[in-house]
Amino acid sequence: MTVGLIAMQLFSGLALGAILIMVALGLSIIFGMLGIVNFAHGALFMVGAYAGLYVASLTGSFWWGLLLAPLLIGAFGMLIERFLIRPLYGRSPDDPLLLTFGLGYVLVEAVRILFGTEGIPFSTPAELRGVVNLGFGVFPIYRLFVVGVVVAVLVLLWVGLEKTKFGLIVRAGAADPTIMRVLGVDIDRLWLVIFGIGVAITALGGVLAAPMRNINPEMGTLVLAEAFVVTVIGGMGSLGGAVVAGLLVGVAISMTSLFAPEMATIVMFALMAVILLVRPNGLYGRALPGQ
Amino acid sequence: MTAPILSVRDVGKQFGGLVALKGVTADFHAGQITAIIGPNGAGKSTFFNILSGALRPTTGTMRFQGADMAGVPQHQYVHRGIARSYQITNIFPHLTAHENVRVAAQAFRSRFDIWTDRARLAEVSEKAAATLAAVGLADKAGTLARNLAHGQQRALEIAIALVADPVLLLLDEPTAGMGPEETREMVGLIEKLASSRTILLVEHKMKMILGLSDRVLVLHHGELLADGTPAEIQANPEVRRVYLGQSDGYA
Amino acid sequence: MTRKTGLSAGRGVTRRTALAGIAGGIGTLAMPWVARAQNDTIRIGFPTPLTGPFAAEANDQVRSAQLAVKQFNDKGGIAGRQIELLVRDDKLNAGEAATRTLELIEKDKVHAVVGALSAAVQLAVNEVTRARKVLYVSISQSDSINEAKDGSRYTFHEALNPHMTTQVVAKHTFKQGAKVAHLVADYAYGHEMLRGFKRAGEEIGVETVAEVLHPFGAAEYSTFIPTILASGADVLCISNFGRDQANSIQQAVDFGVKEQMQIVVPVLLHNQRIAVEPDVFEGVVGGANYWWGLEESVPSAKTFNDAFRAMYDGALPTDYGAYGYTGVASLLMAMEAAGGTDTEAVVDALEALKYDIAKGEQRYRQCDHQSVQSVLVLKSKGAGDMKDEADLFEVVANEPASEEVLRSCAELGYTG
Amino acid sequence: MTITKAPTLPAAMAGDRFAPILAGLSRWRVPLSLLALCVLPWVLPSQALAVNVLIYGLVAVGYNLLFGYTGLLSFGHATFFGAGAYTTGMAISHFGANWFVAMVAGVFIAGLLALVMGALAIRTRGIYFAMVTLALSQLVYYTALQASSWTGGENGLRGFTVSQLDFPGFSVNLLDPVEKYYAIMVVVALALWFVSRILNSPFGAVIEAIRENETRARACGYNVERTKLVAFVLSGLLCGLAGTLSAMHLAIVPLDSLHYHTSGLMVMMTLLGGAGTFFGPFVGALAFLSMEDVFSLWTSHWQIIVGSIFIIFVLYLPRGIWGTLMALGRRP
Repeated sequence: MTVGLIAMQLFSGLALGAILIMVALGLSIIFGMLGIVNFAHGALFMVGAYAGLYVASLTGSFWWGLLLAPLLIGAFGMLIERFLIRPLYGRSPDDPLLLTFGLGYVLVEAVRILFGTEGIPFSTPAELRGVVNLGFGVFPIYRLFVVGVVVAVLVLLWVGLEKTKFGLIVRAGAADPTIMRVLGVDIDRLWLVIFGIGVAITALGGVLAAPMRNINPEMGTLVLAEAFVVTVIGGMGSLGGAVVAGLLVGVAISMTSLFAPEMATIVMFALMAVILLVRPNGLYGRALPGQ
Repeated sequence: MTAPILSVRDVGKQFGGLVALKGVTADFHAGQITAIIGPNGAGKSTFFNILSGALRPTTGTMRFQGADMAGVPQHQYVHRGIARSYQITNIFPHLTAHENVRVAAQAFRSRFDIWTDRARLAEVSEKAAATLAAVGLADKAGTLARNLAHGQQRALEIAIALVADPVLLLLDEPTAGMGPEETREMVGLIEKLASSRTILLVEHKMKMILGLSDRVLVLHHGELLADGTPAEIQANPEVRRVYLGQSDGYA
Repeated sequence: MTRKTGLSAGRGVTRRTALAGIAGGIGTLAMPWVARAQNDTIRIGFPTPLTGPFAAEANDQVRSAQLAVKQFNDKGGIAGRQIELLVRDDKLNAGEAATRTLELIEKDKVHAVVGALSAAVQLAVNEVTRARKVLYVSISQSDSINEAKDGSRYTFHEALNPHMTTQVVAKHTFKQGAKVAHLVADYAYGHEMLRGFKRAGEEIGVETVAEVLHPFGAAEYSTFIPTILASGADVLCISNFGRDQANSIQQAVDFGVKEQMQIVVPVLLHNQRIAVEPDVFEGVVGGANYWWGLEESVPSAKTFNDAFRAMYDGALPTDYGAYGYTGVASLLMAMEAAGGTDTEAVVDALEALKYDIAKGEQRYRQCDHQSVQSVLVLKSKGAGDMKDEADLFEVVANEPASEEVLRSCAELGYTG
Repeated sequence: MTITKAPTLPAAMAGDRFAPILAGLSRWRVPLSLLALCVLPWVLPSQALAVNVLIYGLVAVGYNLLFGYTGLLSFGHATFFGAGAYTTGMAISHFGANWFVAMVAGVFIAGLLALVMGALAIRTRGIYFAMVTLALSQLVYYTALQASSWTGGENGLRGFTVSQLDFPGFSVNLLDPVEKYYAIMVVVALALWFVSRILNSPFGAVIEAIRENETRARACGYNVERTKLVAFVLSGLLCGLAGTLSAMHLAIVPLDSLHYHTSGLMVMMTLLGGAGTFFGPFVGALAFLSMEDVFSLWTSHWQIIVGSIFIIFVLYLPRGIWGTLMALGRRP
């Protein structure tokens, strides 16, 4: 148990945290802004990975896949919102949760029909292969790249939400849609775009994770659990919360892996249970309406 | 003068930095109708929530029928004899009007009995039917609460509180959103109720309050501005300046 | 060879796999397996996980099993009775498998059951069959099914078990005094493989320097790899199954583990190898029950491959697919010897059976009905030295069938 | 999250053409469901499926007591189903207990777990309540995975096959599918009658009031937290009972019975059938399991059909199969 190993473990924990943030971001945006619990989040993550694979195989370049797949699946997400989610606004908050539960089934099976049931290779792009020596240990370049993309997406989101007019409308729309409707803002179109952005980010997560975890129709199920744990610990609807929670869970998993590696997944759920019992709305979550 | 059934000493409430209510002291005697008035944000609802146990006061004490209410859980208040209706209609939408009132009445008869058929609690059901009739909803017993008209829902709101046969009945803007005809009916009902119990109500309709209540409390910025008979309140210059506006007001 | 992006190098354009996927998918869509049970046909129940992560292996097993049935039907069946395979989807779920097996026994009145692809599922099927004295031939890896508390007169195990696989693989990869690290999936099957490797390691005299248990079905291994790299091991044994194997090896390679230590797996899974790029598995050594490359040295492998190619237009059987063939074929041979479907007679015939139908001499051991069979040790080829897309592995060794690699009957709880 | 779902309580509706039928339905709901159960094994493709419908129907009805009637969406009820099954199995295989004692122990342990999980979870509300129950139930799942010497870990629990139930004067052969079906049906029928009593009891009125409007229920003098906890434990006991029956039926306890996949299954069945109705969950279990059984024979891609049907129901028939039928019956 050298200091180098602990430092390495902490670093890989933070890197894992970045991946967990990426995985949870789409879910947190859609719930935070629209109050919708998206149980098809894992399936959309997987569909994103397949889209990245398909575009990369057509264009022959990983980078086109990374760029186009999120846009394609984001548009697909808008279709989902327009035809499946919009009729549910105003109804019981369970309905979107249950619809997306069924949607998850459909998406996974559709991919099985189109791409077959066994895993398909999607290798790390040549430029990002290999490891870099951090002094206290080696770390894959590709994972550093992923951390970089996550940071970029977070900065983009922060600037977009906090600094632009559109961001102001989005945040106000999330806070009180009725007043925004009165002020003449086309709420339906706004929610369409938000849902699209959430799904696009989820798909981006899929494309980024593909080289690390091989692509298969079932890769979404574990991601759904990870995303919920991070989103709930952070506090539903708080993007800042999701970032802190992602890093917290990442480090917790990596430190547990030093002493009791088999407990790595159990610690995720234990952390969520403890935090929810101490702070019933997560770290930064605002109270639910009617609380 | 008999001992007050409700006495409030230096009651105050703070939400973080915001002081919603400060230093309210008053005694309330049996059989009296007391109105609580004041501009929006004066602390009326906060005071009402404290009296009905929905909020814990930050400072001060509240004694009801001689007992200190500190630490009493909210669901015990109605069993001690304090019932309230709500400003925003707060009923059981998908239950029938009769069931709305019956379930409130049942709280005094049994709460954790998972065996006997509730239809067998005949007197609870009859009491609910009687209370529904008292508020004029006898013919609507079988209708789902959410299908009732606004005025009928307000009446149901009061029936749910009334069926508990409270000693102290707190009515939060009972005539909110009602037309003149319905308001007159509601005032008649309140007068009938007052014969056997103490009533506190929050209202904005001045003519109704001055005609109906024996006593008026005026709250302003969370403080008790005035406490007296309707006549004294109308004459009080401080109240006129703050609440009834400069010149005309109600002569 | 200029390396285009990893995607298309060495695998042909991936579009082809996508189109193949579509064709394959629509094929399964249109081919229902519903076969109402006629009265005199010999019915064999075949629970297998058509949905879920092992759907590919399940499909391979169904195709091989149907080959065995076709071969016997073409010969006029058994005692004039045609044979029928009743395939049911057990969704890789033990509860589902038990229900499907109950249906097969109670409604379809099957004469025997073959199948199941995970330890938990086969033990569930076994619990239902042995209580009702129905013959069951299990065709996937598990040690528990050999033990007395789970075994029964009507239970046969045609697959390799973790113990025999790890003994043979260790024999060809561990060197005396080598430092060995273990990355193990934390569930029954993982522990069985670890126990096998450590027992073999003691006999050969290696030093275990790290033992990392990872959660079953984990997708992230980055937090486990630093400990392994820090252990300075020469050999890393990765004992897990299915997608865990592909994910853990992929991420180990990302961290440059292969430069420092030889990666060894108890079972080199065909479908996991083709789920990643060739360079990921390059140099990894592992055990296997079957590899089509055996046809150069084993005549029965050649006949099996040719029959498979003929029936499935040039396709080749995979490791788990072969189990489907050897499991069903050995059962049918026993039925033929017993001249019918009387369970007691068929059990006796199976116990006495000597068969060589795909990979050399095989027979069922008396006490725990484990099929004593050869164990292959394979090494995964790099993209460079693959003759064509199917040329995945080279044969390092083909350990002949013998009981030494099996746990003794006494140790398994069979007395006398 | 308090669900302001339109419960289609079969309470008598004044002035509707079908009112007498609905009134009859509600008063005679238990004998009617008993009749339906008797016919089930001969209507469905196989007795094994029929027994599963019984067991999952009971699980859904037990779960609906909390979800449809009290308005609490829990994602951790697999814990009680699994605990009931595991305790029964372990009592027989490790302690050699007789089957009746083992089943009683199973229901008791499930109730105990429900008391602990309920006490912790009821401090939260809405989606957080669902997440706390999910997290706590996953902890139980991983504990069972680790304690493999007791639970058989990933291989599931085996070795407690009960082939015969002995009663004074007669005995039931569990290996015979028909005898097994009717033995389990008797237990399920008793449980249905018990649930019907609860829903008709004063307590039944209180939990519905809490579903409708928690704050007003508290103002009416009900201890909301304690009532929710009692409902949570009752629902846990019923799911535990279903778990013990599942152990007797399959003679194995798969680890999957504790996984949130099973919790999700309960939610789906209850909503497909119609939350907040008495028959709904049972109809949901019947529909879901039959669809799964039949479709999986046609194609290995049956999940796309089940998923699509579920989406259609949520969009156009939110009251579920039975709820919609009830609503049609009411509208003149």
